Amino acid sequence: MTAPLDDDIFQLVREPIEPGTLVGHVRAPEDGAIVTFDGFVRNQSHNRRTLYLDYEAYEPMALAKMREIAAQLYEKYRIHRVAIVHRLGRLEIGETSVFIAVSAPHRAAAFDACRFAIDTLKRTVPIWKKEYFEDGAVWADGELPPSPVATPGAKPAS
Amino acid sequence: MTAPLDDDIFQLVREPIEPGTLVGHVRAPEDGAIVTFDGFVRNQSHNRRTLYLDYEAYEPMALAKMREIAAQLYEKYRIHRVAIVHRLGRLEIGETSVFIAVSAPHRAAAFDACRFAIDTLKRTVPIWKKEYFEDGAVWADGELPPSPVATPGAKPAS
Amino acid sequence: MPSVSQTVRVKVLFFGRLKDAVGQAEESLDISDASTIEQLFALYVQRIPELAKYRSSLVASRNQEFAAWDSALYSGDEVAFLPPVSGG
Amino acid sequence: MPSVSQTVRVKVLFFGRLKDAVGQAEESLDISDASTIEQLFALYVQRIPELAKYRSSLVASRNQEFAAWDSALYSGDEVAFLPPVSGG
Repeated sequence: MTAPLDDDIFQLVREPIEPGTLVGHVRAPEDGAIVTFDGFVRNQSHNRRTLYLDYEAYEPMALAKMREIAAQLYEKYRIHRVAIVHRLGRLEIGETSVFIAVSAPHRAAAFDACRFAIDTLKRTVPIWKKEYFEDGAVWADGELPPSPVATPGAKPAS
Repeated sequence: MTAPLDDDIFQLVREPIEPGTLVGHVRAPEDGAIVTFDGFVRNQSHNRRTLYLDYEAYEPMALAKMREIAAQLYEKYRIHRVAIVHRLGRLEIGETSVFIAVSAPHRAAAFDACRFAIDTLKRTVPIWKKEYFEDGAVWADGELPPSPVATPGAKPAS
Repeated sequence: MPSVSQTVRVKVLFFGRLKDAVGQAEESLDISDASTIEQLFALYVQRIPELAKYRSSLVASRNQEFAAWDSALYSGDEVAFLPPVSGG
Repeated sequence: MPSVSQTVRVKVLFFGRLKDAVGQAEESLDISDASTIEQLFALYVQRIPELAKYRSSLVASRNQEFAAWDSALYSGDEVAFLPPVSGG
């Protein structure tokens, strides 16, 4: 399936995420299913009470990686549209940090694609989360993105 | 995990479904993930242009089966809350016929449970859809629920 | 006293294409006590022969729970004949 | 003319715990042309020895694409050192 990335939404935002707007954007009469993933701030982490979180991103690379995820979705699944939005800055308990919506003619593709999107985002999109507790703050343990081992074409011909 | 079915939502409605209200209901500070499935009326079926649909249900049994699905979810997955709502009556193109929201501490359980819920609903909940086309109407092909083969305790002892 | 077959009243529901074929959504019917669901359906086939063609694509319920066709019916039972479901 | 190692300017970015350790988010730095990302990181370890402990948990990017540590750097390149990501 070709990738209508121009109709998709990839955003890093500093204001509250509005799921309704995003779902409305991916929704079309030729679809029949939308699956969404809403990730939001839990009130505890490893049994410590969380006060709030602070997210930062390598913004241009993060947006590029979000587009790459969508391109993979179109290659792998028969979907119609995608919206991927991540919030940055300070987030309070219960606030949405990431929202993904995928529309498709049929539900299996929508489920598979939405899940692939969030799983891949968590491994490859350069975003970091600092967790603030009553007795201090720590950068959350995360996942190391796959690192290239060779450098094809890294050196110039001359 | 015990089943807090009393905090869950199981509804058959004749007015438009409002996803925001349902998502808000399943959302809690101890969660981190909500997965939703939104099934809505496609503009075509088997390459015929659909005008609208009409849904009917065996209502008390349908509600009981929706509760049974939730009970299965709590047995199988570590989830927090569930909302399952199906609309009945006439639905126009693009309108939501079924909406399911599942909250959980972690995303894998939310995805698995939401998908299990809609897959099971489509096999076991007594709801029927009549499709109206320009040249007539047909009851949609559906899935035959699993039929019991024995009748344990069907006859009285006397 | 003579031995007679006792009759009981059950409620019968039809849905989807079956409702269209029968021409009504529900009725109350007197049947012999402990008739099976299969026997009840046969009464309807006698009345409306075209119903026979639906038999293999139906499941039955008794008191809002899926039930085997050899389930016996008693006074006050609610029976429904359910075509393949197409919700969602 | 004497053969000298040409220097080029690159932009270096730090994120997350590495940004805290370095004490800044980015800087421009002059390095020998065609230095590798590994050599660039070694310069920072010389300046801030505690950075050495992060090396095994970092990936690097060059011009906003993940890059091998032996990638060579040229004038104008943007390099970033990325701790394990924790978005979502």
